[in-house]
Amino acid sequence: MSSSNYLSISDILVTNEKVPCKFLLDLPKMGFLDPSAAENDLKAGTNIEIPLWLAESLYTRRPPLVSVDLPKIYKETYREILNADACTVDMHKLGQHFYELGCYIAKHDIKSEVSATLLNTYRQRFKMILSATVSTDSINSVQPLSASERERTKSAVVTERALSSWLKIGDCPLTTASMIANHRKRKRAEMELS
Amino acid sequence: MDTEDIELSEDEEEITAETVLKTLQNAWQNERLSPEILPHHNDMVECMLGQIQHMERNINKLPKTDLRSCIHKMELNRIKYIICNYLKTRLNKIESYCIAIVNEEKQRIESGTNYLTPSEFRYAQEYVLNMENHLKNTVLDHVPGNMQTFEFNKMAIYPNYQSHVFLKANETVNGIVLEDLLGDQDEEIDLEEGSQHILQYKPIADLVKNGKVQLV
Amino acid sequence: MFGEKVIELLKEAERNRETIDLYNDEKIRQIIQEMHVLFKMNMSDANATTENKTLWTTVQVRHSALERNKRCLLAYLYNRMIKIKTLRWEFGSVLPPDVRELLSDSEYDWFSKYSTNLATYMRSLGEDIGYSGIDLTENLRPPKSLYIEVLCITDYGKLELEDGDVITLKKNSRHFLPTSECQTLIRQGVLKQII
Amino acid sequence: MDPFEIEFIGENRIVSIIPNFSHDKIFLICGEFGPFRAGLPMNVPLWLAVMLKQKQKCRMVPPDWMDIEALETIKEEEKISRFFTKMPHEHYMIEAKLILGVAAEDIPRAAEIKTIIKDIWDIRMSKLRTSMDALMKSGGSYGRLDHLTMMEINSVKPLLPQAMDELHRIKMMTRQTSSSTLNSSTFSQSGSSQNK
Repeated sequence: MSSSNYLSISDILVTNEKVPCKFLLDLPKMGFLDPSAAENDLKAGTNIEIPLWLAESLYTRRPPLVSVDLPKIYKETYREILNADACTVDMHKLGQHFYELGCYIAKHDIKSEVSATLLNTYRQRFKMILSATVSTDSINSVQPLSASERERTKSAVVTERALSSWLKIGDCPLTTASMIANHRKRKRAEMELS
Repeated sequence: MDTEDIELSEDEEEITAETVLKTLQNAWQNERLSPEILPHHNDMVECMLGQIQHMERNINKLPKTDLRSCIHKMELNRIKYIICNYLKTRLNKIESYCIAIVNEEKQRIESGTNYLTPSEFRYAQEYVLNMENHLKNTVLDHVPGNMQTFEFNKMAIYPNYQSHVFLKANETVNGIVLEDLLGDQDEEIDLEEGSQHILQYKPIADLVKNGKVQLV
Repeated sequence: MFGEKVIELLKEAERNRETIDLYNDEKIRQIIQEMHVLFKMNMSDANATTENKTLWTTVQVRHSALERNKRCLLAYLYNRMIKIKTLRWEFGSVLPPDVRELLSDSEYDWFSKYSTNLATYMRSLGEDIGYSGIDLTENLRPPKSLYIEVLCITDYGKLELEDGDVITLKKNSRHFLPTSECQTLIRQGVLKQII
Repeated sequence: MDPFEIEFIGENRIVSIIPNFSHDKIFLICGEFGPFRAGLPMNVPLWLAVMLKQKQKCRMVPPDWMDIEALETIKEEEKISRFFTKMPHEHYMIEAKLILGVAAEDIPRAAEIKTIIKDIWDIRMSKLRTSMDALMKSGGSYGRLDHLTMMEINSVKPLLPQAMDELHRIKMMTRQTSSSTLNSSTFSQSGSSQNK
């Protein structure tokens, strides 16, 4: 989970996720936001999914233009599943940005239970990731991970490998710089294709 | 190496050089492990560079195959590694947090508590300027009128003071307050000499700067 | 209309984190063009708000979209800047032509300025004590031994060592060299350390 | 930091060698060492010891702690104790790896010693994983880690501190007290600046 600064690409992608909204007022000339409507204006009462950044901008108007509903992974049914055993959930399919989006969406939960579910899920799945990094086979056996979980696992595996190669090798080898190596690799691949 | 040089380093510089090296190494370690940029240790870097220069001249007087020459060269390589890595780590932070660092540094310079060396500060200012120009040339000058400003406030990236770090206490420090976000029961802990902890950087930032703890 | 194009651009950048892609001049132009369209719509609707107050909200929504596009464009450029910085540290101040052509002119200009600023900084190191500067792109790994064995990956040509010896680096030739003098060539992929 | 950097730090540790040559004191920046007297034990930094050994200029003196009985005791204690026990020193694993790597013939029963040290390391590493999970469960914002060595601490980076950072971020952002958890710089939503 990277920081949510203005220039962060991952935060931009998180805030691009769609959330269900209900329009509370008419919005002239914005009919195109609803693919199923043919009218020019967007009518009060319309329920559609829009990107989070737009939803937030409409929600913070005074008075708010929309009410934001929770995406299904944060709703009661899923909260129960997650609280019972979060490790059984396919985050790749259901919550590519589960924690990050959850942080933004929590305030729209009237019961304010999302926060606890996020923390609980994080802790349960932390253990799963922890044991997955010890051996490479177990990474494939766990339920698919969310984007940030995959990042975390990847870097933990890098640490694990660095340590085990340190234990084996005496020398501290120098290698080709990574951008240089990757650009060569890409060039070779491109040449093979053409 | 001629005896005169040895006498000199023994009487006047030897003890200090050793201490300076140790301090520089700790500074390097802290710089590597702390989220924010720390006050510079330019005097120590320069002292070590002086030592290296002095030593290199002497090594050149020795036959190439002399055992001492190998040993000294190896030690110099070790010190050069620390210096390069230390300075590079600082440059990386300066680049990542350039806008925030330049702003904060301007205030620190006024109060005489600057963290950057003059060269680092020049580098940081030039870096921000180049970044601003590049973004203006490519995008900002071409977008609609009221969108063209380079918004320093939005563009500034800050180090994460809330990130968790590992530390070893060099001396006992009591009463570090750990904020409790969920309840309102803040916790207070003591750092006994030699003990090790993982906790947020923010409450111990000053202890890193005054040497009471070492990041590990 | 509401920033889909710019998101494609960022997704592409997110997928290729290890290399830098060709600067997408065409797409950037299209996005900026779209921003001008949105802006014009807003200007005319803003003038009409005196008759139709509800239009004011629409203006604000479009404004949010404009701000969002600006943020995305800046993030795209900024993240490329970071990669270009890495190019300077890895390839040095002269880029190979096939890498150079991935950058826009303005980016190449930024690269040169970055390079100059870095060189000025490195030259200033130790100048008070008569030092001629330090090259921070060297001494990258904790030193282990003074000499290492290396294998030459490409036909490089002659290399003059500090002690005046000249050696020829030919593909597949093996050499025993001072670590400090072959670090850069290893980083550039000319030599490979044999362990 | 990568393991080789921690090793670099550990290499400053002083160890004993028996040189096979004689030489006056050497004045290094990190201190003075010698005089070297062939056959007489003396102290040098670990990096220098390794270098001399590689040049076949010395024998290594086994460190006091590299002793089968002592290590067996440590291993048993480590197994029984819920906590991490105190190791012979901060860089035991680095010293073991380097000395047993270049000078196994100088250490009596080197192979057995290597095995025991590896056992101790493994026990501690698996304990470390259990403690990480426990730390996260207990709140995940603070932990005391006495007696862990720098190399061991390094092995949980960036996973553990990052996870703690992320728990903190979730707590911060979902705090109910603050009505606007959204940092204004995160979103682009300043419609009010229009037509100023």
